[in-house]
Amino acid sequence: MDTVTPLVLESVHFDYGGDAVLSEVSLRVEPGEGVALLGPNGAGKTTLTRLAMALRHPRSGRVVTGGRDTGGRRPEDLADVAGYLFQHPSAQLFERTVRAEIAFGPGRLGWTSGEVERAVATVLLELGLESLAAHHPYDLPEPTRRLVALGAALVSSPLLLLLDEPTAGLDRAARARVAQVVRARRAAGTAVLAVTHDLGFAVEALDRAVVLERGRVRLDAPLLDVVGRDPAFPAPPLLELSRRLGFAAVRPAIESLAPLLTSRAKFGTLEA
Amino acid sequence: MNARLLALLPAAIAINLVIGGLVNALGLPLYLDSIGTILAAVLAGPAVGMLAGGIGQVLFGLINGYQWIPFGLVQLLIAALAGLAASRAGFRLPSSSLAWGLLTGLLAGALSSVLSYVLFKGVTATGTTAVVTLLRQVGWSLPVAVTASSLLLDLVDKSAAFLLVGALVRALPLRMMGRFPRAARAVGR
Amino acid sequence: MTLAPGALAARAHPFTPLVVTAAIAVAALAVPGPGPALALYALTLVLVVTTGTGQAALRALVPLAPLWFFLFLLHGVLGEGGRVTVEGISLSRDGLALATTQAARLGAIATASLAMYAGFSPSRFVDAVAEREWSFSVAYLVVATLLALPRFRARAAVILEAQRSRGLRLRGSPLSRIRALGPITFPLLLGALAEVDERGFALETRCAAGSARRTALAPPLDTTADRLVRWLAAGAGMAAVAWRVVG
Amino acid sequence: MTALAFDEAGFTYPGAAAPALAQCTFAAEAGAITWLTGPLGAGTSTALLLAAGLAPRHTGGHRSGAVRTLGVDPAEPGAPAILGGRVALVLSSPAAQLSGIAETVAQEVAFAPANLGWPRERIHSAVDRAMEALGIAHLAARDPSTLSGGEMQRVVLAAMLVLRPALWLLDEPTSALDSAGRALLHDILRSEAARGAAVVVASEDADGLYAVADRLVVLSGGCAVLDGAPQDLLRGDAVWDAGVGSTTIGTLARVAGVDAPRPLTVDEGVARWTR
Repeated sequence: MDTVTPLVLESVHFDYGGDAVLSEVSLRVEPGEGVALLGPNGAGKTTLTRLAMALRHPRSGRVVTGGRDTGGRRPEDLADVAGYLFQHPSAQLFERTVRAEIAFGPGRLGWTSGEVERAVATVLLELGLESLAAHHPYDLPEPTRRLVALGAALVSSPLLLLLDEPTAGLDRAARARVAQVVRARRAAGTAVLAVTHDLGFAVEALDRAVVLERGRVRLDAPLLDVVGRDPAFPAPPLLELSRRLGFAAVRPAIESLAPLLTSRAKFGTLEA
Repeated sequence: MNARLLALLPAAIAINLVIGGLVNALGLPLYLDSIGTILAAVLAGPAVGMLAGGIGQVLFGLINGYQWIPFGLVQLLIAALAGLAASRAGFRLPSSSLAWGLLTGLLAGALSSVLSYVLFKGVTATGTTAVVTLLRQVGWSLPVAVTASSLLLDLVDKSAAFLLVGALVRALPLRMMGRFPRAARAVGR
Repeated sequence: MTLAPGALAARAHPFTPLVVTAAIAVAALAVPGPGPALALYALTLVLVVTTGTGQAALRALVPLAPLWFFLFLLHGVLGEGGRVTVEGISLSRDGLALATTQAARLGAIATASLAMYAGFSPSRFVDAVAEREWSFSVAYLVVATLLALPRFRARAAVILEAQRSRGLRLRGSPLSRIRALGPITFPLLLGALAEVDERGFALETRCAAGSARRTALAPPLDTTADRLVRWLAAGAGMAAVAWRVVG
Repeated sequence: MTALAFDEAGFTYPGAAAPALAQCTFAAEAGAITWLTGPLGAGTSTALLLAAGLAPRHTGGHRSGAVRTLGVDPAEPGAPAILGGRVALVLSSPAAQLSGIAETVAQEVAFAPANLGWPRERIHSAVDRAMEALGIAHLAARDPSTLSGGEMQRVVLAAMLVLRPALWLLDEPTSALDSAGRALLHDILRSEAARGAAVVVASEDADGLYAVADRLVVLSGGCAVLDGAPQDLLRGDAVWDAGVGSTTIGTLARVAGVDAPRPLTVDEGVARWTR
């Protein structure tokens, strides 16, 4: 089980019947890795995640998700190994309560009701949605509703999480929550591949950058070598601050920077 | 017409025209092409439902040929019955939704069989016509075959549509329920 | 809705194809017997080719093919009355005539309406309505729905993808398929309703429901030829009805 | 001049147990950018809908207290005719705000002026100017529904700017915009305020707005609890007590135990922590 690579793409080509959308794309994502898929609009980022979920199939090359070649497989055949967060939660929300909405996926996978219940309870706790479990998703504010959709992608504990703009339209609290959950899931071995324009979220939650441009991988490097170094990806405030203060090796997140700043302040006081 | 209706109606009509393709993925003998009409009638009254059904049929004709325009009458009938059902809390329970769906299917089927026989000589949508052909082959007369197949398919289709709308409206989020006071009455609240 | 810019159908005033199509539909219902019906279908084909919407004639075959097939089967093969034998198949003589008449009628109507759709320009239609100071609401509903269709189709496709990604199987037992109806239809319905508020707010802010007269941004030219064609078409339609009533 | 005034205004949505807004008093001046914020569900969106008259006219529900928008009560039956074209409303999801009948971006921007019956020549020149201002002139012939979220939001802004409204009401207008789009929006809001329009923007984007807004009004539990200069308020503790928070650096400073007044920007942070 621990030897399965969550996602492998081998010289993948794809088009929607016109110009090439992806050409010669090869990529491996290992367990626990967090990959930010970056690049301009129309570079093929979302298409790549769709291939990984078997929503589309490559013209040539191979896509292997959770150890299963997507050739001849349908998305429902991968639902137990991969979770997909669509850009708009309205694509999937239909149940009358948050709890039922999150429980829908595992129910399709043949889990026992006890297993479903436990998994749902874990996700509700993780996302801070316990007190809202009985609400209708559409009665919640938009950012919270997006968290519900994320919960539905997380609940089956997939080997691979595919997230399409997971922080779009989120408020700051929800964004911090998503970053925290992504980190926790990665620590437990889940691989995460996120299409995102939100570099602040990316540097908080992920650590590898794959930059697509016109369907090709332009760059595959540690995220912190790209953000703030490549002019296309300006440093978000926390990263800029930590670099200017000389904390190059620290994750640019509030909870990791704050203790350092506190001790520096104390140290400063002692010295004075 | 107020801005709210200008926002609601295109959505209801588009649902009528698009939902068939969605349901088709399940391979069930359903069209549900009146679900937007029913929803509009439940949320905003029978007149709005009729507008949705009528304009929807005109646009369906524009895209698929105007031979189907006369079936707009069936849409108007469905809107009227859905509106009536809503005003009598007909969507309160699955069983009551089903009862109104069966009644609507019966009347809609009767009306379409008349249209189908008089205007189309019994040849209309592929599914219905296949049943007609089958019944003719076993010796039923054309008018009887047309009536029987229209009734059969409309009973199934309208029951499913009413059941689905009932389930949807009973589970409507509080916020939307507040925006559409008629919906609350339709489910007996 | 792809049309050569120079095509007659693209230059005509938006109301002209509307009247012509209506006239063809009325005439099609009125014409008696296979001969006149086939003649009307032929006339319609000539019309769509000369106005640059000939492709519609081909596209109309998609809805027409099953109709024609069943007409032949139901009336030609299974019809009653005197019989003829063609290539070893026994066919009903009256049934064949009836099937041909009906097939040609449907052919004319379907071809004419699809040709009108091919030439339909939403913005020119809105401008034409605005210029006559007719109801903007009705024009709005027609055009807004037509333009919303691709968006709704795309949304329906994404819903299927999203639910299948969660493990929903579309091809199981009949019972499981019936159970799948909610998960695939409710997101479309709820999503559409959730948008109504915001769309309504935006439309009111942008004065769509106001009482002021709307300005036609680029009013379509209504030429003498357009008017002449409309009167001729209306006349021909009425003549066909009169022929049916009198003859 | 006061463009928008809430006086003990309250609002309860139909069927809701608790009011969304309760005895809320604040005002927005012409020529200034008023930034409205609050924790999730504090009633900022509701306040904008009340100001536009859309609540209760569209939503149903019950309003109490007084609201004056450009000198009239927006809930009056005659208000839409008076306020039509003078109040701009921009919401967060651009796709839902498109007219639905425009085949090109130029038609989209011309939608409201055409509805108001402006003469054609005036419409065309105003549309060109608005598209220019938003940097979307090159998209004029594109189908608006095929644009990216950021481009679409610029179209929506142009479609309001074209009216030269006296009052702007914006609800989380930046959530579909990238950083360049945000900067452009802030420029537009500044120049609109300079022209004399009142701008009210509900947003939780403190990093973007602290330097742009003239005034910050914080709503909490449905009523205005703080009202002052954003630079002052965001450095202190009161915004935290109200459940709002500060800029990213301001938040970091608070978590790191820095006492008020706290740094708000990277530069201020570097200065504070490199002593």
